Amino acid sequence: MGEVTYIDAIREAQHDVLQDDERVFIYGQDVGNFGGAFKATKGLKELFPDRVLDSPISEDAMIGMAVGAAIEGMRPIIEMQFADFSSVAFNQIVNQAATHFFRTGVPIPITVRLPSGGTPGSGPFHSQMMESIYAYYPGLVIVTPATVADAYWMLVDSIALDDPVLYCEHKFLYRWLKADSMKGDDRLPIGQARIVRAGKHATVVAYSAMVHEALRAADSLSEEGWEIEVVDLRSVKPLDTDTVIASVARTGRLLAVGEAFPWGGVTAEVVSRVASEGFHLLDAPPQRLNARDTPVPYHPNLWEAHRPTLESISAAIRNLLRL
Amino acid sequence: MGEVTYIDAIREAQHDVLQDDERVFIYGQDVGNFGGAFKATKGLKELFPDRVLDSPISEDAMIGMAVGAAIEGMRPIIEMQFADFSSVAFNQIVNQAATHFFRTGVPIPITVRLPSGGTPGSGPFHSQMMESIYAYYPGLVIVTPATVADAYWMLVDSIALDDPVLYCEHKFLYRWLKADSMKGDDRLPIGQARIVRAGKHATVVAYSAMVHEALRAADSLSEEGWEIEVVDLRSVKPLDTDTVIASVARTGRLLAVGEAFPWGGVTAEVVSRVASEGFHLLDAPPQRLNARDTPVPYHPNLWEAHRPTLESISAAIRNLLRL
Amino acid sequence: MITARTLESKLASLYKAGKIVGGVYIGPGQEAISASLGSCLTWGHDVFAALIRDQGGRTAFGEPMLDATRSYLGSVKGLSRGRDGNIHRGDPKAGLPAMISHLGAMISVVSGMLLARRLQGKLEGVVGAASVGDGATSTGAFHEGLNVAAVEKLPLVLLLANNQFAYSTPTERQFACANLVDRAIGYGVEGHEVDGTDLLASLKVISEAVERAREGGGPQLVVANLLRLSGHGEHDDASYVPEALKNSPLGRDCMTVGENQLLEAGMITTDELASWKSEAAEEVQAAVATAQQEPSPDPYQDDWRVFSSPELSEHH
Amino acid sequence: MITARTLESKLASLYKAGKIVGGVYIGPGQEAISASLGSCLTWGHDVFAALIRDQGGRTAFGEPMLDATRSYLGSVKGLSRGRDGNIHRGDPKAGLPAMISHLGAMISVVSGMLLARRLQGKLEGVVGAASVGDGATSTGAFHEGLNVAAVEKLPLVLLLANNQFAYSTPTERQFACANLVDRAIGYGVEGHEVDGTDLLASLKVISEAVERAREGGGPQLVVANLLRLSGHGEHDDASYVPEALKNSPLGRDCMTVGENQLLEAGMITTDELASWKSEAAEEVQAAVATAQQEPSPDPYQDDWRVFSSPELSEHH
Ligand SMILES: Cc1ncc(C[n+]2csc(CCOP(=O)(O)OP(=O)(O)O)c2C)c(N)n1
Ligand SMILES: Cc1ncc(C[n+]2csc(CCOP(=O)(O)OP(=O)(O)O)c2C)c(N)n1
Ligand SMILES: [Mg+2]
Ligand SMILES: [Mg+2]
Repeated sequence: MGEVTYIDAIREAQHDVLQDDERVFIYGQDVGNFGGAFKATKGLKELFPDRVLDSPISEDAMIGMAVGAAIEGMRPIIEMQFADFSSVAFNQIVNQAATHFFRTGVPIPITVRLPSGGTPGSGPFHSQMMESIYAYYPGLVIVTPATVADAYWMLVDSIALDDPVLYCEHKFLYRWLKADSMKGDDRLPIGQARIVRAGKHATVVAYSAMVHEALRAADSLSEEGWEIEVVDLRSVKPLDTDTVIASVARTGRLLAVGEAFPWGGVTAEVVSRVASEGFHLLDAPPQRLNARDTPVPYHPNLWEAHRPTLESISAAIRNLLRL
Repeated sequence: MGEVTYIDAIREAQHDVLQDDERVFIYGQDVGNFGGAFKATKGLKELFPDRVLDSPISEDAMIGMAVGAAIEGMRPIIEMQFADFSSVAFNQIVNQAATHFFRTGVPIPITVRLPSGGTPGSGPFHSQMMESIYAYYPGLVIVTPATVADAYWMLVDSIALDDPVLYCEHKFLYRWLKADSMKGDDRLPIGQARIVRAGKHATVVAYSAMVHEALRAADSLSEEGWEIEVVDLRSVKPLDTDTVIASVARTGRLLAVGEAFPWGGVTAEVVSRVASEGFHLLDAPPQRLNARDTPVPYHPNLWEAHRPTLESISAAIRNLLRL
Repeated sequence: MITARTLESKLASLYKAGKIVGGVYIGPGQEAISASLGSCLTWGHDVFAALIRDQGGRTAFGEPMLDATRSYLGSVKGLSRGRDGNIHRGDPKAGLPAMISHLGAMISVVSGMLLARRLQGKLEGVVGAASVGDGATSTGAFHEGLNVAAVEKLPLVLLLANNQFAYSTPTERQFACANLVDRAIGYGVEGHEVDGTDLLASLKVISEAVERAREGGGPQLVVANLLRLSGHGEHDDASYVPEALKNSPLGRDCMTVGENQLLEAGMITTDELASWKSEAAEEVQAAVATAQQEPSPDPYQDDWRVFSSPELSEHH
Repeated sequence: MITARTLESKLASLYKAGKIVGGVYIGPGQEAISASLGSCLTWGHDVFAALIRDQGGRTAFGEPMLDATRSYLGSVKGLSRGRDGNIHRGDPKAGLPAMISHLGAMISVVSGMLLARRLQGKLEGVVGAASVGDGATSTGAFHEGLNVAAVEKLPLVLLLANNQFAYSTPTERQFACANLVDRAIGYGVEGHEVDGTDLLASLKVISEAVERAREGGGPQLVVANLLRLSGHGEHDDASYVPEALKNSPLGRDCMTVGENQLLEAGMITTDELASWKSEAAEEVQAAVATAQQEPSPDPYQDDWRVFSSPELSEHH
């Protein structure tokens, strides 16, 4: 692995878009000279002083402002300090931004960056995955990049899109995930899933940080001769059912893995689409693996037992192969 | 049908619980002398002047207050004027109330009444179904009564429960649904589904107002000789998978119907549980029917085409029977 | 404001006759303040987030009357093609954002529109106005929206109609301060108070506030005291409003007060007034008739598109 | 406050040594106001929603020190058994609610606790206190929570530490009013202002506010001016804080100021002070040692129960 990190890509994408498009600006807590809680906007205020603005701790107003600015033709990027805090902007996201085009015909090109997901010692309010909550509401695009190049291109593409996007960036990947190049060589449009590992015995559908856990599980099973196909959804809305079903057609078996709470959400949507539309392709009952149905615990011992890991994914795949 | 309405049952349950339990109080906008926007608290302020309190238009604080009062041993009922407005209380519901017992061991016995669902001419912000949004979060009980007696008993039981409950009452049923008696003769605990019509050719799982549309569809199909089993989930969290799977074991076919947006949510959870746990019982791909993936439209012409109805459910069942 | 009163009376009787799709929310008693505000703003140049009782302001701002009747009567030619209705209509690109129901939520939207103009170098001489009621002041969105506007020193005029009730809830269950205008200092914005039943006073105070915002004075909070002279909506008989309040100065009808003021000051004659009223009646009649003849939305014709980008549509 | 400072210094060095589970957020510079508030409240009788920089207040209120060290060091014996950590710990039944991270959200919880006491006839002589920072004042939850308390005239004391920064954000990007205490009038609550670096002044103003609330004066807003003398958390070097501010009167360390005040007034001797400090050091050492010896949470032992009612558990 190289030296370009996932968060470098997020910073760079914002830099490049600010550079290329005068309509873009960034609004969020501590995004200015401080460069953001995770340094995703580091140095941008110096380069674009008028277009990188510190906001008060007012998430509801931050989204309202973004919608207003978008009506006037701007393309705001809103940084939530943590995805979890978007809960106080929920109304403006799902009722104001998401419905606007349908109600008025005027599109709302805003990108809300949600630092998502668990890291050890972060606890119930700094670890949440919120993609499923927002995907429920009509009118929102939900992207969940899992690679450095996707982090770059999907942010660029999100900002270019005329519709509101929730860009779910995984905090665990920020500095842990590295690549040789920022832009990779496999740019795909939003809405298209990627087969990140080919296989023939089972399909594991994952997204965000779970893609890497799934890949590790597939690696470890390959030592036993199992060839596991891994699909990275990349965006959970739109959800690329075609790629998933094509994969299941090859493998006959499906495990959907998510780091999120187990009721509803991405894995339920994936499994139920495959069950409805690809039923006859299935050689075994489709399975799901999610985090536990409790708040995300603080202590690393509990945290590791809360979300799917290499071990639990491997066990779930083994079980699926036996079904 | 008799003369006791669904909303009578909601009012009466609150009356009886206020009478029996000094720890109960009601807090909400216009719930006092006015008796609530839908008259669900009519006359209660006169009877219990200290325990029926008008709140400011502060949904976030309303839930925060309820949590605080619950910590001190009270059992508050919060009336949201419309379910849709709970979006501004989202944080207090999912992060404060839902997590409290897990974090502290102190239970939060609050009941939040959510006047839910569509009626003609109500539009995008007075028609939402929010059960799936809340069911995603750990720690919340979500009930969706579909009958007069369930409206009564499930409200009584919700208030008696030591955990936070979102009581999703359907506005369309308020005055449309009538029964001979308030309390019926088939009281079931929260968490248990009910088979409201027995059949053998297919199972339709529904909840809330859709139970009645499903029953009408089953009636109309019975004229063609089809015997359709209809399951009323009654609560969507906990979700009674056992009853659903037992029904599918009898019929071999499943259609899950919801009035909610189509991504994720109750129908995805139902279909994916049945696909995972009851795969070999299925004789055909399990199907879903939801509202459209747009905001709920205002005009009755559009509204009727947005949610499932007798016609679209019947068509979906016919399709399922052919699969 | 005559037009607004005439239109709304017509809508109310259409509602009683069962001719309206959905509810009807009207603003009798608030025409003076609303129209004063609307008349200070220029369509296509300024911004006005009209709320529930702003027919006066909408008309004065320049909203075509057909937009109103189409919305209430369910014409597919309405601004939202039947997807939303009544007071939720808007024409955002003309400076009239389409409100969502959640109270307080439009304030930050207006602020965002103003911020955009600043970033685009087009803020000079522009004002953004938003209406709220006494009840809406209790929302977190009100607070965040006004505070953010103050921090950015945006030309926002917040017209707060203290009409004594939020639905059935009287002000003493809504806030505990002596006077809502006392909130201004806490946000660092300029505060104004006016008797909202008094047309000339309203016009004076509101136009001054708009001027102050226009010339760079930052956000202006205008508190207008009056009484809602209707139910919350036409389904509500407002029997909870005490007689004493109706008979107090707050309960005066700004229309009557205004007419008398203009007549006494010799600014209009009785004849002119009468002809304005009959013109308004004709205009309303025509707009209602047009909207009534137009087709309703057809679910098979509607494209049901929720995304602007066509490539995002799924087929599931 | 000596204990708090000693404990927090220890926690900060444990953090640097990598011995802490999660982050460390400390309150140097805020011990005077926090401890003043805590010392006016009675454990098991009053309510105190401590926030991010309230070790001083927690200790003075009566929170056992082991609760703190267990929380930071990840002992399973901590109040939340490792399910949450650091400043999120609480003992709600003793009057110390467990905070969620979302700023402003605890104010209405405290109000609800007080409302319950009123309904139970047990409010007499009770006070509920909540801490917030300058940044938290921009949240909708702050506004709704304070307003509701004012409407209910609850005995809430809101201690607002204006420590000049919210993380890196200076106050001019947070609010536009001249003085946050000017917000009091807009809520109809009593406002107080104090130099938070001055121990004796803090004790006086805060205890008066608590008294006013206790005797039925309704909500009290106390604004304390001071400077955060640490980073936002121990991961933050706070290099954005200007030197001039550090050297201004706001930048004084309340501990030094307080010690001098007490010494000068002859209320303590240097010897007493020294022995307090060494007692505190011993107590901290013992609490750290105990917590460090205790087991960490074990996922196989934890019951993972999210519902209090056992019948609600599903097995999926
Ligand atoms: C957040 C939110 N909660 C509740 C409602 C329901 N509601 C609509 S109008 C209204 C009363 C508004 O009162 P006020 O702001 O004083 O305006 P007025 O009707 O008096 O003009 C209420 C409670 C809402 N629209 N939004
Ligand atoms: C609603 C919300 N948004 C963002 C955050 C992230 N956050 C945690 S503390 C903090 C700064 C708080 O500043 P202030 O209220 O002044 O308290 P201080 O840290 O200065 O004591 C921020 C932005 C949060 N906790 N809650
Ligand atoms: Mg009002
Ligand atoms: Mg601060």
